[in-house]
Amino acid sequence: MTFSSFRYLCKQGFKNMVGNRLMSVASIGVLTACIAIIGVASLLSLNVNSFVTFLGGKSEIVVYVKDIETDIAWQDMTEEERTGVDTRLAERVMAVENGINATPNINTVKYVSKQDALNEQMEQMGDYSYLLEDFAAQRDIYPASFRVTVKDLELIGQTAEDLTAIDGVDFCVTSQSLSNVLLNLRLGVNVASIGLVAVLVLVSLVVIANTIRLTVFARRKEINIMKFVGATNAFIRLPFLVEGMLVGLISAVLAFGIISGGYVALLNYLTSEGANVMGVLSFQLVAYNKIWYMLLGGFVLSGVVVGGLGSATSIRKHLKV
Amino acid sequence: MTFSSFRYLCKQGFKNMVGNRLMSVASIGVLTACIAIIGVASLLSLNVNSFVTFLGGKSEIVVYVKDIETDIAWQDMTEEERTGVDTRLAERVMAVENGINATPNINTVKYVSKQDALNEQMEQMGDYSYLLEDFAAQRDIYPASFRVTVKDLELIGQTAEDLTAIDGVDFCVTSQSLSNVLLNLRLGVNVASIGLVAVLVLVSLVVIANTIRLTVFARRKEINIMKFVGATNAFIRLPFLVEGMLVGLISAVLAFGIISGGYVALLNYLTSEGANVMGVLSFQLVAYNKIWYMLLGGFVLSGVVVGGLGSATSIRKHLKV
Amino acid sequence: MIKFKGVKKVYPGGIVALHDVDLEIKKGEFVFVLGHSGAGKSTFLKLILHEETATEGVVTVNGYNLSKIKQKDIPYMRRGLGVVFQDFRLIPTMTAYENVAFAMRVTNIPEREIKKRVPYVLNLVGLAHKAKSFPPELSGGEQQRVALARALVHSPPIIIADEPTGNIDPELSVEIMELLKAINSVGTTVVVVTHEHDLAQRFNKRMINIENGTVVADSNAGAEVNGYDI
Amino acid sequence: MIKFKGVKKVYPGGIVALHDVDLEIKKGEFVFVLGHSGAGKSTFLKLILHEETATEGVVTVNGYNLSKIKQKDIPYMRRGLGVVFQDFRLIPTMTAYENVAFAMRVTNIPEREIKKRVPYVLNLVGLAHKAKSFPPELSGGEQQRVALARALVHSPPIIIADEPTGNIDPELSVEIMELLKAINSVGTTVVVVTHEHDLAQRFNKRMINIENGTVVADSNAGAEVNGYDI
Ligand SMILES: Nc1ncnc2c1ncn2[C@@H]1O[C@H](COP(=O)(O)OP(=O)(O)OP(=O)(O)O)[C@@H](O)[C@H]1O
Ligand SMILES: Nc1ncnc2c1ncn2[C@@H]1O[C@H](COP(=O)(O)OP(=O)(O)OP(=O)(O)O)[C@@H](O)[C@H]1O
Ligand SMILES: [Mg+2]
Ligand SMILES: [Mg+2]
Repeated sequence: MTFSSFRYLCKQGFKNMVGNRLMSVASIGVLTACIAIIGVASLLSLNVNSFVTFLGGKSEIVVYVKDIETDIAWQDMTEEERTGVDTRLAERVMAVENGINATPNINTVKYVSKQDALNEQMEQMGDYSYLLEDFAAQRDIYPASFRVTVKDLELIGQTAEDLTAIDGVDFCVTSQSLSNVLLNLRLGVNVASIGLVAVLVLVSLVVIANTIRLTVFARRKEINIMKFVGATNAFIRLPFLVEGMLVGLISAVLAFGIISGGYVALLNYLTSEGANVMGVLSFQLVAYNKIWYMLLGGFVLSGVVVGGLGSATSIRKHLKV
Repeated sequence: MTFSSFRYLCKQGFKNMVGNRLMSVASIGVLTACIAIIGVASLLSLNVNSFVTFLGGKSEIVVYVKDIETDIAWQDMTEEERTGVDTRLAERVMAVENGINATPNINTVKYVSKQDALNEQMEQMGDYSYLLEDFAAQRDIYPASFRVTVKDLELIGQTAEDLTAIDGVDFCVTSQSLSNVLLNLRLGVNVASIGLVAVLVLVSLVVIANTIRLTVFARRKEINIMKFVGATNAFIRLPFLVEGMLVGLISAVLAFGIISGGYVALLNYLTSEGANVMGVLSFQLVAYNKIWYMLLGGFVLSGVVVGGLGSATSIRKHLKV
Repeated sequence: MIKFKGVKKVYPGGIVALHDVDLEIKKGEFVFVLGHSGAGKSTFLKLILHEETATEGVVTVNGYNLSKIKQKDIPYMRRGLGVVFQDFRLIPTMTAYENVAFAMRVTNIPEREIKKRVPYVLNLVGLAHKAKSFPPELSGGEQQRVALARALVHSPPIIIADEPTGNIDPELSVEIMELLKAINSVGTTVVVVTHEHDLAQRFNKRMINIENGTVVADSNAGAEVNGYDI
Repeated sequence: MIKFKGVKKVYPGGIVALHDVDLEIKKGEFVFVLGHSGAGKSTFLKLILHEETATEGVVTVNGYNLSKIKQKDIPYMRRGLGVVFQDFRLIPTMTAYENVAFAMRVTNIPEREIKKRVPYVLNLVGLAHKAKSFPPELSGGEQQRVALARALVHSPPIIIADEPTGNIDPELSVEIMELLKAINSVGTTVVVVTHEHDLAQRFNKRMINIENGTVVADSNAGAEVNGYDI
């Protein structure tokens, strides 16, 4: 094929798209709808994953440090003895901290002293905190602990085991800050969301394939005539390829516009009502400026590939004359 | 139109569907996909709503009954004095219970005595419950309360106000059993799910409309010829109507099969892994035997209406010759 | 039956296909319409059929004024016509039989009658053995004869044929013209567009000669017609 | 250039359209193919074009054995033919100019040459003024002439025309036949299917007469041909 006929065929593809207005509008409509669906599905899954990561960041392992065992109660100790116990505890805490830092899958580590623990508990008890006031003077009520967040939530069990094995650790408690309910919910939501994405992608493919087949079917005569005039398959296919790619490109851009608009509107809505919906969760949807180029890129790529290859391949059967 | 020609036209519609195999397969494919999408969306929204109702059932208002004010501490009272206080408290509790039962939007009411409350708190403190043991003998640590569930979660704020206004009520605390996080999450999920359903329905309509337009477009010549032979619009339209309805019916049944299969498989999966996913939530997806007839009915109705009316109306423009 | 009064037809793009056409075709007439390629013959028929509408003037068919005809009356007006189109216009998804039967079905004729009449007409045009073939399986001449059968089958008061013998050998053409003449002799109005001047002349009927969009000659039986030297 | 050896064509459904066909058309010949409607003339051409394949026997065109031709060679074989189809086969979404130019484009002829040649050929068939019209905006005869222009434009060694004058008046038909004769005189092989026996006889060329699917007469210049009485 010479360059001039290549240029001609590309131009022809463009002309066809403009000329077959009804078909173009119909297939752009369908393709836009399908890409938009896939977009919704991906955004859903993206946000669910970001939510899972968020949960991961919130899900703590509380590592309790073993108290120093003494024969005498704290109250009955001399000042000197108390300093000795404190020093030994401080050494143990440091050793545990080093052990934690050497453990894989650790994200953040926060130290909670015995006094911090007591204060926290008193705060939680609210009106009834006076009950603990008497104990405030005592020392061993609550042990010192580390609040550890993990990188990969899936591995939290293994990580807890690793941490328990550290010398000087009494025991570990997982998921203190978020209820177990929530932790299990995200599994359910994630399964459902992946299922939904899969179904939607499948449906879109069926719809796109059939639409392109219909479009080509409506022009089978044209293809047939070209064959009888001596056109090679490549020569006939190229304008369809270009047309399909253009239809795909336009659909991608349209779908991008729709999805972007919708997503930004949703973000705005959630921010305006933020206190109600997302405020308490303190979870934010993935920011628009972090994803728009991925969306656009993905849409354009899939639109052009599906549109172009779709039409080029579905004329194959009409080329066999 | 006579009956015999009506019968002929219906038969013709059936024949057309069989004859235009490519077009029928393509449009059945698209329609099935779209109905299936709408089905997925409805099931999603159905389950989200059932989940919301479930949350409503779990969300409690704790109504604290004002303690009887006395000048002497419980420990220092005589047995007689204690009985007097107990009797007055019992009367107050009964009055509050009547007040609660007279309040609208109440679902279940459960009484928690002062002792129950103490036991509960001790359980919660786990290893540190010994701290409270000394207080067990005391009486006024925790007040008596009612755990009230509501029918309509949306009105929980109003109901809490109504309950606070009852004579003998100290104060009310809402959502004790489920974290606020969860309560707010369901609003977010519900908004997202309704949005998704709306988008999917819209997309499906675009896809269906365009597919039907394409199908009719591919047969515009046939329609045109019929006009020139003197066929009335009704005469031309009827076979298209029948064909469209048949395509819709077949698509509806196919979509029903797919969705039913998928849903039952999901239910089975969730039951088999139940302990992990749904066990903790103790929430069940809506049972299949409660919805299949609604699904089938809805699918068939929408398939037949969309298919029939869709093709009948989109030939209109080709009838103007 | 058919009346043109000051008719002009301009196609989009400014092409004047017909102008200043005034003529009347009476019930029971047999008329040949002659003219060069692109003269406006098919346009003349398209106006009668309300496939195109006159830009100026009035076309009247079977009592219907086509400038003012209501959308819902158009099918009934067309049932009064039996048309052989130059490009056949057969429905490719129906057999030859069904294509012909269709013209009867639209007028709600009972199935019993259709079953008698359609084979008879297919036989008239020599296609009884092709009743079950679909148009793409028929030769050019066979398709043209199916189109003719469809035009005759419901015994319309007017038969209009655009080059009905363009794809048929001379022997068969004569037979078909004889058939049309026979149909005409029982009172049916027949309008035949043809470029086969010889054939027309053999039948000694009225000839309307269109040149460059206007009627240049309208002669009865055997009158001299200009523009042909064959 | 074209050779049939023991060719038989049976369509699905058992219709024997051609049988026992043995003939050869040599380079530079001018051949008329005659026969009644449905005799098998178009089938004969469809076999040459590899639109249909022979059930039995061998068809050879321009050195290609069509029973064994590879899929990828078919376009190149077809470029050696210029065909006027009985049903025209114009692309409705392209103008007359583009329809004609298309036959040159497929062979990668430079645009410069296309711009010179296409208007020239359109002028030859008398359609220079309709270059920008789309097929549905053309009269029957005009469409047929666009199809003819497309067959001529890339100067193929063989020209095949299926009833190229079926929609054209006798005057113009003669002109077109003269055109084909002129093209033939510079060495192009021409095969014309026609039912216009008169026209064929005027030109005093080889005539192949097909009846009921077989060649019943193959005569040179002016030889007597059976079956016609006009
Ligand atoms: N839809 C249209 N748009 C524009 N021009 C048209 C249209 N239809 C026909 N014409 C032009 O109008 C003129 C008359 O066309 P018409 O079909 O009436 O010719 P005709 O006499 O039937 O010719 P033929 O014998 O070749 O069929 C022609 O020049 C043709 O190109
Ligand atoms: N695709 C097909 N399937 C079945 N039968 C066919 C098919 N094409 C043609 N025929 C039959 O084969 C026979 C020869 O057809 P063909 O088209 O070759 O005739 P023809 O000589 O060109 O006639 P005409 O002059 O009417 O065009 C006819 O009886 C026709 O009905
Ligand atoms: Mg015409
Ligand atoms: Mg033929």
